[in-house]
Amino acid sequence: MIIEIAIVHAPIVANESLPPALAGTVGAVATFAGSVRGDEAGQPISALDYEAYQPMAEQTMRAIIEGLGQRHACLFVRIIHRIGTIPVGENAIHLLAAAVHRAEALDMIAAFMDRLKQDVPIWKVRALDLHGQILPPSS
Amino acid sequence: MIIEIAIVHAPIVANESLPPALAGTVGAVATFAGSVRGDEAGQPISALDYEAYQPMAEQTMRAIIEGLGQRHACLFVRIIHRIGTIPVGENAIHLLAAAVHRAEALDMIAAFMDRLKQDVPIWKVRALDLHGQILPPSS
Amino acid sequence: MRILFFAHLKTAANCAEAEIRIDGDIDAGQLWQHLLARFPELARYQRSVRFARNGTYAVAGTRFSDTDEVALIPPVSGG
Amino acid sequence: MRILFFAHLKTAANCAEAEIRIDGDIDAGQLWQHLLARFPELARYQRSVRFARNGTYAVAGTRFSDTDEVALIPPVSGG
Repeated sequence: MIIEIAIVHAPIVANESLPPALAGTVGAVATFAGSVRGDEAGQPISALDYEAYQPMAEQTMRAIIEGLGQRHACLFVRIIHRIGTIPVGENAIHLLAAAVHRAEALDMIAAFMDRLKQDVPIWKVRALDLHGQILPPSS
Repeated sequence: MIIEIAIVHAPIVANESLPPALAGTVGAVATFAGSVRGDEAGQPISALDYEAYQPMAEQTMRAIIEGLGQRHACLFVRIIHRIGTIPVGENAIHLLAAAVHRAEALDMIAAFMDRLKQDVPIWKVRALDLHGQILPPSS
Repeated sequence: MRILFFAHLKTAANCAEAEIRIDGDIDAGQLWQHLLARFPELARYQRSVRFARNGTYAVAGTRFSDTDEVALIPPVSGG
Repeated sequence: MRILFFAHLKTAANCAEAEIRIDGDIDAGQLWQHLLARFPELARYQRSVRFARNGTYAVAGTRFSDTDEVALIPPVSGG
């Protein structure tokens, strides 16, 4: 399983390319993008600020993928998480999982997202309202 | 829920765009692409030929999405299925589901694919070997 | 009645479409009798084939009449 | 020992990083005693915070020494 992990500060450019060596072997590619919605705890917002404990976050994401790969045999997984200020409508995370069959790719995505929200040291630290003022975080 | 369904003969151009009206409301976009692998029942192949009962296939896909939408509340679903001769490495199907939260989008994709393989009148009718000769279908 | 064949049923029937003549309305068992009289090679697929009447899967009790389009749907394999 | 604070713990500790001096190796309970002596505002978060030692979550029995980097990890909310 080839794993690519990145934490970035700039807008995520969705990269759907696969390692060329996998051409003809991959039968299923699942992706997931999580974006910032325009309200937080019922209040309209313009952006969310994210923070990470970056080396641990990258290492934890890799360890989660490696662990899940024992059950959901994927050929390739790419994860990009953006941090810093992310405007409404832009992606905070983009995942891609490629496998021979669909179940492994879809299950990898769903299982990873569950684990991300338990164990990966990344936080929504504050929301910005429509005037750019800080709202307290809801979670 | 906005639903776009297409059965096409040309290569699928992955279209990740969402209806502009959904900007800021969508928090999760899941996609799935199923592609032709380079072997069929253990034999190397160059392509698969797909056939559809096209009006019923489109109508059945729409009915499946509408039914699943009762449980997995999505805002937008797009399905493109290619038929005709599809070379190894190219996509036979591309799905996109957009929702407020991730579970609905991911569950929609997984549940739709299960139903597709039970009920949508589309068939792999033959495989072509590396010389373009017809192999009997495996399923 | 217009009959549509797909996938390997085209080979079995040796055609993609056929017209058969139905009087009144008939059930699925009677439709199979008509079909097998004309396309005996379909017999081996009978258990796995579903009928679709005018683009919708037939259910128990569906009746078929001469103006219907009936498709024989073998096990599907899309995606 | 280098201590790292994230998210609302930065506000509670009023800093992002701190150095504390540890003799020998200590367990999580002893580490909390050191932390609360210096950062009493952390007390209300103690139940929800996990320690990470050198980038890995501490488990029952993990020991901490002066050369470790210890992060206080409040409930995460990525994605």
